[in-house]
Formats: sequence, C-alpha cells, structure tokens
Amino acid sequence: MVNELQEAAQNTITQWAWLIPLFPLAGVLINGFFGKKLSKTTVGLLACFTVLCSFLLSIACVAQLAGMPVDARRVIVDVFPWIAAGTTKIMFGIMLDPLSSVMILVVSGVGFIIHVYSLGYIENDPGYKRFFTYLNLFTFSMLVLVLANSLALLFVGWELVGLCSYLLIGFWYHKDSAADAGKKAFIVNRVGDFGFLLGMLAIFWIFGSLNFKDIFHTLEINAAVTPWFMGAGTMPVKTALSAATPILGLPLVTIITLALFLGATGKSAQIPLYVWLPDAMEGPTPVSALIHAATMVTAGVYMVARLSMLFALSSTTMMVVAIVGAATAIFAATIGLVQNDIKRVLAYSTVSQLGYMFLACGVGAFSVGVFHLMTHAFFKALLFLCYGAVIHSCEHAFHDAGSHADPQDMRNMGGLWKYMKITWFTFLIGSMAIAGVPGLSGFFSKDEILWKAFNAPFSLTIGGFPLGSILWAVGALAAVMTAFYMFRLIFMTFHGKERLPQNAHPHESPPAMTIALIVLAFAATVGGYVGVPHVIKDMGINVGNESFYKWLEPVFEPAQTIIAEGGALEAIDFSNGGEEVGVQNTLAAGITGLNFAKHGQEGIITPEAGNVAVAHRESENEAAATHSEKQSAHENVALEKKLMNISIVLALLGIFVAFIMYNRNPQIHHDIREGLGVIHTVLLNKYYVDEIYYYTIVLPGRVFSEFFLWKFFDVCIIDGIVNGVALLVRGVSAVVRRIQTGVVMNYALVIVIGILAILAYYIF
Amino acid sequence: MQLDMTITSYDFSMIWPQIAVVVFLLAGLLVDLLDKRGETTTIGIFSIFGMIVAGAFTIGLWNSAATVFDGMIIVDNYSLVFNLIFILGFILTALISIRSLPREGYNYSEYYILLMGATLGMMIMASAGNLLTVFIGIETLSISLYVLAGFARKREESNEAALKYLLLGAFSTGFLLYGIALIYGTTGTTDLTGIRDFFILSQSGPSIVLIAGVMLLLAGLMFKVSLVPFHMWAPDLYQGAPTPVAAFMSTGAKAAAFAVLFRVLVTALPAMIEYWRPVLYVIAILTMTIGNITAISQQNIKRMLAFSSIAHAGYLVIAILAFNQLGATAIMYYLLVYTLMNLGAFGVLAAMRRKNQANETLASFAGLANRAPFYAAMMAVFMLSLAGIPPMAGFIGKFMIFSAAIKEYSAGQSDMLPLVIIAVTNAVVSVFFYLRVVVVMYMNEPEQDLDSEPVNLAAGLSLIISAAGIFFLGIVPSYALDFIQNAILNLPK
Amino acid sequence: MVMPTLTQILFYSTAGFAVLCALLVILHPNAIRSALFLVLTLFAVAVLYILLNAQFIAAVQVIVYAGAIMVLFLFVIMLLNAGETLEGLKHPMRKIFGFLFGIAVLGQLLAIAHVATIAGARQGGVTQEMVAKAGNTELLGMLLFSKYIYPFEAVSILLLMAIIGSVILAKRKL
Amino acid sequence: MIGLNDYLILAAILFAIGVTGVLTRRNAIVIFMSIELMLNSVNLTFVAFAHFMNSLDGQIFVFFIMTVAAAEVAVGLAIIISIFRNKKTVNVDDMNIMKW
Repeated sequence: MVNELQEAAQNTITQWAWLIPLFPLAGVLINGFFGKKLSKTTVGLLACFTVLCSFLLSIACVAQLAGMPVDARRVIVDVFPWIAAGTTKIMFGIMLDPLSSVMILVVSGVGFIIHVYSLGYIENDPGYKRFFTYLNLFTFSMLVLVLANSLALLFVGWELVGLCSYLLIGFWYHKDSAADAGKKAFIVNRVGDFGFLLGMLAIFWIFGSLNFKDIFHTLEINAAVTPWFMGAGTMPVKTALSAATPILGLPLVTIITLALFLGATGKSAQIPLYVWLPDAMEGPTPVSALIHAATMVTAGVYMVARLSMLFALSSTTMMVVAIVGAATAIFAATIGLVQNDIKRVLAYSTVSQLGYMFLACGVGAFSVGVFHLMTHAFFKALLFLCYGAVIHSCEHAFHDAGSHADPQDMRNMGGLWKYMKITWFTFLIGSMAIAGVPGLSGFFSKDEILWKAFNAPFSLTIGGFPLGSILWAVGALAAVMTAFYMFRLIFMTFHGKERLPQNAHPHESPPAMTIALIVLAFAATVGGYVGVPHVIKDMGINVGNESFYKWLEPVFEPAQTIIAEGGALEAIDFSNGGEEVGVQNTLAAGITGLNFAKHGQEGIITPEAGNVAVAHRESENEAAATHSEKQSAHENVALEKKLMNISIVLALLGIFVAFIMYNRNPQIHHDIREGLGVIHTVLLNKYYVDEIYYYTIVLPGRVFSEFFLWKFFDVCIIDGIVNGVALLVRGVSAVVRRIQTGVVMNYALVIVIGILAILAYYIF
Repeated sequence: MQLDMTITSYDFSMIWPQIAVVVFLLAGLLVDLLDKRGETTTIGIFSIFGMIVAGAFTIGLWNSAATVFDGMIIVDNYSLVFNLIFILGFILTALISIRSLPREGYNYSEYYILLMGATLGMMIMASAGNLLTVFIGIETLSISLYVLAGFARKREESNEAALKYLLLGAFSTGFLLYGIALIYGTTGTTDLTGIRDFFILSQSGPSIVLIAGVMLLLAGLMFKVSLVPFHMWAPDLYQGAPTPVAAFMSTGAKAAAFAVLFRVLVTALPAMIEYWRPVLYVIAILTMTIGNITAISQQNIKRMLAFSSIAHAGYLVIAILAFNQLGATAIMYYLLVYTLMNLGAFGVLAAMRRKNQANETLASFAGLANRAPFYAAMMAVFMLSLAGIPPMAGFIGKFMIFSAAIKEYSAGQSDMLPLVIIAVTNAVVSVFFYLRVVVVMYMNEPEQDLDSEPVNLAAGLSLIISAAGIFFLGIVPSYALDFIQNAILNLPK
Repeated sequence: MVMPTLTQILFYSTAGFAVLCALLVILHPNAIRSALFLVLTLFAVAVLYILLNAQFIAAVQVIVYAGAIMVLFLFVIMLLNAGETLEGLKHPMRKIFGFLFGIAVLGQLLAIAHVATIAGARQGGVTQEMVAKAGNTELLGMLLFSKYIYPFEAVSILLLMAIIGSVILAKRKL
Repeated sequence: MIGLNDYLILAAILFAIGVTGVLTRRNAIVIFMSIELMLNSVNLTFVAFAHFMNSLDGQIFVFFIMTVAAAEVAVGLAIIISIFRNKKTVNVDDMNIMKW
C-alpha cells in the first residue's frame, strides 16, 4: 500500500515532464508579446528563470526515472492525438528515457548557464529583448526535439531549431556576412532535411507509425507490417526492410538510414554538408556556444542514437557513418590548424568533434557517442564562452583605444592572461579537456571512442589493415591536431608578446559571465567521471564509475544485440535473391570487442529462418562471448592500456609541438619555465627542430590545408556546389519566367497549345 | 396531348445557405442606401453577418445528403465543407477589406455585394450536379471577379488585370462550353450522374468525340484552377487586382474550382480515369515545377504568391490523381489550410499598402520586424506554413497529400512514386523563396524609412484567426480530419 | 445528277455566308466593320437555328444578340473612337503563329466534328409532333420553370452582378 | 438531307475562326467579338445536337449561354471603357506593365 502510494507519487513528476519544454515557450510568449512593455532586466531574468525551471524539473524527472526499475525507464506521456491517418494515430507527446534524460539535462543545464552568461554578454546590444526571445525559443525547440515521442515531433523540433539557428546567425543582420551566413546555413540544411523527410516518410509507410514506441516495438518483435511498396502484402518488418531497392541493389533499410544520415550530416555539420557551421560563427558568441557547439549541432548524433535500432540493421550505413565521422574529424582538424579567426578555429574544432561522435555511433558504440556529446557540450560551451569573453573585452578595449583591429583575430592578441585570469584559467581547463589530457572529461570520452573504433565490427580491410585500426589511426591523428591547434590558440592569445593595439586594456568580464565560465569549467573537469572506462579501474585507479554507460544501456541494448548478431539482416540482402546465404559471423564483434570475432562461427540460414536462427544462435554467441571474454580479458586490457597510453602521448605531443612553435618569446618562456622546466630545456637545445618541424611538416601541411583543403576544397568545391545549385535554379527560373510576357494573346496561345497537345494525344 | 411537364414544388430547405447569401446580398443593396457615399464599414460588417448566418444554415444541413432540383444541385457533406471554406474565405477577406478599401481609394459598397455574389457562385459550383449548374456557378463567380479585379479602376494595373482575366476567362469558357456541347451530344445529357450512367450502360469505350469533349471541359476547369499551361493569367491578375481581391481569388475561387473539378471527375467521369489520368499526371508535374521555379526569381511578393498558388494547385492535383478517400480528405484539408495561410499572407500585404505605395516588393519588407513586429510575425507564420514547415498546418497538408499518393502506390499505381518524389523536391525548393521573405523581414536593413505600422483591428483579427487556425490545424489536425473524413463518406463514388 | 433540295441550298448558302462574314470579322482592320460583319454572321446562324427547328433561340439570337449586344459593341467602339486602329504592324510573327495554330485547332475540331454521332446517346422524348402541337417556345418555357428553375434563378443573380459591375466600372463619376 | 455532321463542321469552322481572331488581333474589342463568335459556334453545336436527339435540353443550355454572354459583354465593355479612360488605348499588346 505504501509502496503503491510511493510509486504513484513518483510517477506524478515524470507525468509532468511535458512541462519541461513549455517553460521556455512561456518565456517566448511573454517576452515576445509584452517584451516592449517590460524592462530589459525583467526580460533577461525571465528568460533565465524559465530555463532554470526546465532544468530543475528535468533534474526531478531524471531522479524519478533513476528510481524506477531499469526495464521501466521509459515514460511516455501522450498529450493528444496529432495526425490520424489510417488506423494508426501519431500521438503528440513526450518520451522520457535514459537517452532523452541525458539530453534534457545537457540542453537545459548548459542552456541555463549560457542564458546567464548572455545577461552580461548582450547587455548593451539594442537587440537585447529579441535575443532572449530567440534564445528561449531555441531552448523550447531543442527540448521538444529531444523529448519527442515520435519522429514527426522530432522533425518539428528539428525544423524549429533550424529556424532559430537561422535567425540567430543573422542576428546582427546589418552585417552582410551575417545575412549570407544565415542563407548558407539555410540552404545546406534544406538538403539535409530533404533526406530526413524522405527517410521519415519511408519509415511511416513501412511501420505505419512514427511513434518511437511503435517503431521500436515492431522492430524488437519483428512484427508483421504492410509496407508501402507495390503488392508487398503483409510480411515481417525485417523482411520488408531487407527488400532490395533499385539504388545499387542496396536493401531498403540502408537507403532509409542513409537518407536519415544525410539529414544528420546537415544538422551536425558533417562532410559534405559541414560548410555552414564555420560561417555560422557570424552570430553572437553565446549563440555559437549554445546552438552551434553544445546542443543543436548534436541533434544529428541524437537522432542517429535515437534510431540506433534501425541504423544497426544496416552495416553499410554504419560503416558510412563511421567513415564520414572519421573523415570529418581529421578533415576539419587540419583546417583548424591554420585559421587565425578564433571562432573559426573553434568552429572547425566543433565539426571535428562531431565527427568523433559519429565515428562512435558508426562503430556501434552509441553510448560512447552520447557520452562524448555530453562532455563536448561542457568543454566546447566553455571554450566558446571564454572566447566570447575575450572577444567581448577586446572589442571594447580596441574600440576604446580607437583601433579597428579585428577582435576575433588571434594575431591581434597575446599575453592576455594577465588581464583576464579567470578566463585564461577556465579556458586552459577547456583546452586540456578537448585535447584529451588525462583526468579531464574529454579524455574519457575520446579515448573510449578511439578504443571502440579500433574494435570496429567491420570485416573490411584496407591494405591489410582492418578498417577499425584505420579509423583509430585517423582519430588519433585528429586528436594530435586537436591538441595542437587548441594550444596554439592558447599560446597565441593568452601568452606570448602582447600584440594588442596601443592603449588597449582588456579587462575581465562581468560576474554573470565569469560565474558561468567557472561552472562550466567545473563540469568540463568532473563531467567525465560518470563514464570512466573500466580499463582504468582495472588498472587499479578507482575513480568514478561506468554509471553513464549503465544508464544508457537499456536504450542501446537492442541495437547492440543486432550488431552482435552480425548484421544478419543485411547479410541476407546481399544474396542475389538466393534462398540461402552464409552469414559471415566474423563480422560480429560489437561491444564485446575483437576477441569475439575470433571465436565467431559460420552459419547457413535461409531468409525466413534467419531471424529464428539468429535468435537461436544468440544464446550460443553469448556463451561464446563470455567465454572468450574471460579467456582474452587479460590480453584485451593490455591492448586497451597500450592504446590509451598512445593517445595520451599523442595529446601531449600535440600540446608540446604547439608550445614549441608558438611560445618562443622569452617573456613568456619565463612564465612557462617555472611550470615546464624540463620541456624548456628541450626547447633550448632543439631550437632548430622548430625550423625543421616548420619546413618539413607544418609548412607543407599548412599549404596543403590552407590552399587545398580550405581555399580550394572548402571554398571552391563545396561552396561552389552549394552556390552552384542555387545559381542554376535561379538561372532556370530567370529563363522560365520570360514565358510570362504580359501579353494576352501569348497567354491565349499557350492555352491553345495546351489544348492542342492534349487533344492530339488522343486523336492521333 | 397532355405534356407530362408540370411545375413541381421544390424543396428549398436544402439550399438555405445559398438563399441566405442571396437575401443578404439583396438586403445589402438596401443597407447601402443608409450609408453616405464612401462609407463601407457598415455594409462590410453586415455582409460578414450574412455569411455567418449562411454558415449556420450550412452547419444545420450537416449530414443531410440530397439531390434536389432535378439533379441540378447535390447537397452533401462534401459541398457543405466547401461552403464553410468559402464562408471562411469571405469573412477573412471582408475583414481585410474593411481597412483596405478606403486606403486604396475605391471605397464603394458594391464591393461587398460583388464579393457575396462571387461566394454564391462558389457555393453553386461546389454543389453542382449538372454541367449547366457548373457553368452557371463558374460564370457567377467569374463575372463578379472580373469586376472585382478591375475594382481599383483608377489604377492601370487593376484595369489591365481585369481585362486579361476577362479575355482569357471568356476564351477558356468557350472551350469549356464546346466540351460540354460534345459531351451533351455523345451522351445525351449534361447531368453528372446521367453521364456516369451513360458509361455504365454503354458497351464500347468512349468515342473520340466524347474524349475530346471531356478534355475540353477539363481544360476549361483547369484554367479556373490555374494549372500549367492554363495558368498564365494568374500572376498578372493577382499582382494587378486589389490585394484583398487577389487574396479572395487565390483561395476561395481556387477552392471552388477544385471542388467542381473533383466533383466532375468523381461523379461523372470515374469510368474515364484511364483517359484523364495521364493528362493530369503530366500537368501536375508541370504545374508544381514551373510554379515553384518561376516563383524563385520574383521580386514582387504578390506575384511570388501567385506562382506559389500555382505550385500548390499542382500538389493538390496529386491528391486528385490518388483518387482515394485519403486523397479526397487531403484535398479538403489542404484547401482549408491553404485558404487560411494564403489569405493571411495577402492580408499582411494589404495592410502594408499605402495610398501611393504598393509596398509589395521584397525590398519593401526589409526590416519589417522592427517596423511592424506584429505583421512580420504573422507573415513569418504564413510563409513557414506555405513552406510546409511543421508544426504549421501546411506541413500536415502536404503530408496528407503524399500519404494519399503513396497509399495508391502501394495499391499498385507504380507511377505515383516519381510524382511524390518530384513533389517533395519541389517542396524543398519552394522553402527557399518563402523563407527569403522571413529573412528579409528579420535580417535586412530597411531601404527607406517608413513609419511604424499601427495594427488595424479588423485586419489584425483576420490575421489572428488565420494564424490561430494554422497552428490549431497543424498541432491538432485530428479534429478537422475526422470532420472532413466524415464528409467524404457521403461523397458518391 | 441529284438536284439539291431547298434545305440544302439554304444551308450551304447560309453556312458559306456565315463563314465568309466570320472570316471578315477577324480579318477586317476596321473594328466597326468587324462588328457589322459579326452581326451578319449572327443573322446567318439565326437562319440555321430555324432550319434546326429552334425558333425561340433564333428569335433570341436576332433580338438579343444581333440586336442588343452588337449595338452595345458598336456603341462602345464609337464611344472610344477605337474603330480606326491599324492592325498587325507590331509583331508580325505573332500573327503568323496565330493563324498557324488557328488552322491546327480547325484541323482537330474538324476531325472531331467529322465523326461525331449521337448513336448511343440518350435520346430526348421531344418529337416533332410535340413541338408542332405545343410550340417550341412553350415547351422551353415549361422546361425553364420546372427542371431548370434553379439555374434560371441563379442566372438572375449573375445578371445582377453584371449590372452592378458594369455600373461601378464604367460610370464616370461615382 | 443536311446531317448532324454538316452543322458540326460549320460550327467547328466558326469556332476555329474565333480562336484565330483571339490569337491574331490586337484590338481588345475585336478579340472580344471573336470570343462571341466562338460562343455562337458552341450554341450552334448545342442546337444541332438537340435537334437530332429530339431533346430540348440543348436549347435550354443555349438560352443560358446567351444570357451569360450578354452579362459578360456588359462587364467586358465596362472594363474596356475603364481601361480606355486611363490608357487611351484598347490594344492589348500595349497592356503589359505586369509581366515576368
């Protein structure tokens, strides 16, 4: 009795979870409609307060959720029926499960901090009220996106955040570049949305529903569906998904997931649709922090994770996701090496980190991807806000000094650390986190991603190396670069010779901003300890725990099972219409790692019997997996340790190189020498190494990345394609409109031609 | 010899909505005398009241299906739903006009009388059961619209729009009538159910003469719907006509034309589906594509909306081609939503107009968000809805249409899939020019300094009704869809 | 050789006359002449109506169409002094295209008219005897006020709209 | 005997002449007269069909077409008058301020 009451009381809070997005919406409505009558302070505080309410309610809801039994951790609140088409109704409501709970905490938490920060940052801008209205609207939309209980509602949030991003990029619309950037973001995102829309419609027409609950349930029990393609009749959903399509003969599920992934590349700025994100830095810095680093751009990762069951069914898509992720990670990192605009460095760094998240998802480690999403939200928001503070204060300082120097160009800075100590220190923490310095949040997530990538369940080998190890190498290389460019940034901005314009005296930011920085720095430091990999514990260092992965386990378990089954679905599809196929179970590795592949077995199954057979083998596999895990556990841990050491060394190497290259100024040497005496000696002795580095590695790399990757590939090819398509459509349009001559007889003539054509079709 | 033709008494109870419109129209002429010249608010409100009464009668007739006046008029939920759409269109237009008429300098009460006459024509079209009533309905509508298009008689654009519309309208009517004549000659009747019975009874397929007749009839109707290549009048007309009139024409008149087109196809010509289907198929593709592509390079927003309305007609044809219950639901739902969003967009344009300044170009919308935040926000809602971005109702409308098409595809119509793909591509392209308006309003610096715009009560009310409707239908479409599905069930098919 | 009947002579000569006048309507550069040729065409068609036993329609054609409507046309042409326009100087290509497509329309319509047949159509029950007995006009009147009462009433609103509309557009001062 | 097709062919010729007139003339009033020619041809078709089918429905239709045509002419000429007041011309190819 008491228990029941308690349970009822428990459920009441999560039942109100739909209020979470509504608080910021209330803020939008109040500030939007009555903003003119309210004072500036009221508007700002109200905006912050609504997000705080969301955050507190999110905490309460997640706490309730954590109190529930593991299997029951999915609360769905249907608010009302939305679209009724045929027998199924799409419900308008929210779904609270471990995945969305992580997201709401990140969104409302980081969102709140950035709201507070904006109080200081945007204080003197004439668009103050507009800014907070947009920011609230964004928070609302993002919360809708992550709490959506159906793909349709997710799409609503998806479009709304896109709109907000668009409005906020062009917030300072009097700048042409801002308006252009908004346009670019918009066009590029449309391409992605097109894919999302097609994928979504295809899902609807196969599953007959867009509710996540229904989709997952149908997939889990392989229920019978009546798919949309011609004369298909009723069949098990996996059979329907494995139907070959005319596009390269790929199975339907691959096409659908690739279409959805196209949407994700648009929103999350991956190759080939990443071009908008660096330009998006035209918006105010809090916006870059919140939307274009911490939350919105991760929507693509969230979507892939949310639909992990579907993605897991297609190993082709998974491979594409992993490769695109890794390619983006390294590609953006190389560009980041040479940028001088601070925000651009951070933007390319964001693109690169998002690449890591997709890499994780692609190799089946969804929970690691989400973990990196979270830690990245902390440290990247921190980095952006720090640089917001730098730019903010430089802008004023430059302005007061009567200089027109670009306050975003790090070549105009240097030695700032003594003016703004809090900013410098928090930035240092953020940089170390992103660079993967052990002990900070980025280390745990990035390292785990690299480890999972190394164990990627792909059978493909390139030049004798398994794809996994190549992905690992690419990721590790990108990690070096990350460490390098982040510390280059630090050295050039905060240390070294002061290159500030004369009489410019930057100063520390107002408390609203510095408090936000400190809070985020704290999060970036300790945020990683919820997901410390077990290998560290095995090493005897008993810090933190794996609770993060355990927390997400129920969400990703079905996908892991599917991957562990070795992509059975797709293996069937690749048969040339044959009845029997060999399932290469060596593919199967998944979460259990490489060792599992060694003990895999080959089986012969028919498509119909496939699922049964797989289910049957599942128990065997599990047994085998446990067995092999025990057997090779030692070997495995050793390998992981080795890789981890490599990545630590690499991160430090990157920092070191940056240090050598950008910190030769004696003034700063003096400061650094005390902390890094040994390295300083090395520096002194190896002075010419700098030149060698410069001419052998850095200069060619720089030329390559600056002139080829950035100027040519980025600016010419990608921009060219985007602009070219737009231009082509416009050109056609300009020609087509000429038909409309304005003369009645010509119009009549067109009518007559139309009628003649129709009649001719039947008479002759 | 006794002729068995007697004057029978007829059941007028089924046409109360039309009678109400006529009564208020005639009474309006008298009310007009009470006002002094140049004062039209009273008659405007009076006409709105009249339409509300007609709407009440329409709702009163709900679920009472009947064919009256020797098959001339079919009253069923299909026609009643359309009546409600027309009435809604009228009310929103009238609300915009109350402010717009004096501003644009043609403040004559006949405006509302003609508007009511046009609405009557639409009602006749939606419930027509005979090609004669189809014709009379179309002409009642058209003649009122010819005059309304030229209503700003001092403005050259308005004159020109009226003349172009008149000449081309009469020209297309010629083809329409020729088609009807051929149908009459080969089937012996102009009754819609009579024509259907002819197909049931006839042994062989339709003769070439009948096919030609049907095609000419459809060409005439497609002109009214403004499908490519019969669309050329629309942009010039919408641009030149007074803005509220353009709003009315692009929504109510288009809905009426679709009502009659679909009614003719469903009631009279289902047996000829294999003949009209390929024609409509090609026309749907042409209409969507040309409409959207041409809209991209328009600088005048009214003209852009005209091409957009052509493109939307193309989407609607897809729903016709699906030719199933879902498609019929989609048509009605889409037209309802379209009426709200397009009237809203035109309403904002009407509000922007000054006496000597049209303020219709993209450039004149620059920085509207600062100057007139209410109008800018409303315009943004309408543009987003037209672009089909959720949660606005335009998205659900497109979703319904595509669903209907895919349903037909899964039933074996393999050519529906390319159509849907083309439509989705078009929808994506179209987002560009709708969103451009939003961008210009929110992100561009105004070119010239205009005073901030106080919000007019009537026009504001109209916009708020439209926007609220768009959100309501977009977020909770189930109610409207259930209502409409109910209407379709009684559609003879 | 078969002698043509009186009906045939009447039909072919009237038809020829109608086509000739119609051609002159669209070819004559002077709008007033065009209007007058249109009147002649309308008369010729009225004669054909009589051949087709449609006396009432023939009368309406002469009284309303040729009488009232064409007078209105002539009145407007003269009022606007629009008769003496020089035609066809601008855009000769348009004219050529116009004729080409006009001929194409003619071809198609002839192909249709050539094979048209009423076989299979539902025949009306109005025999020549009935018409002879009751008279064409009375029968039409009966129909108008029974089966066609709804369009008949509806068209009155249409005419009202036309009246209001013409006044509002054409009146010099409102 | 004169058959149905003779009337229909005559009507078709008149219709095509009307269409040609619309396509070739510049004077709005003449274009309008060409449209009247088209309507007359339709009327002839209706009456011919009605005659050979022993039906009066065609004639009723013609009656309505004539009524509507009269209304259209009234409105059309009014529009032409109002446009002439502003532009001092009735040539349609001078009326293309709205295009593209």
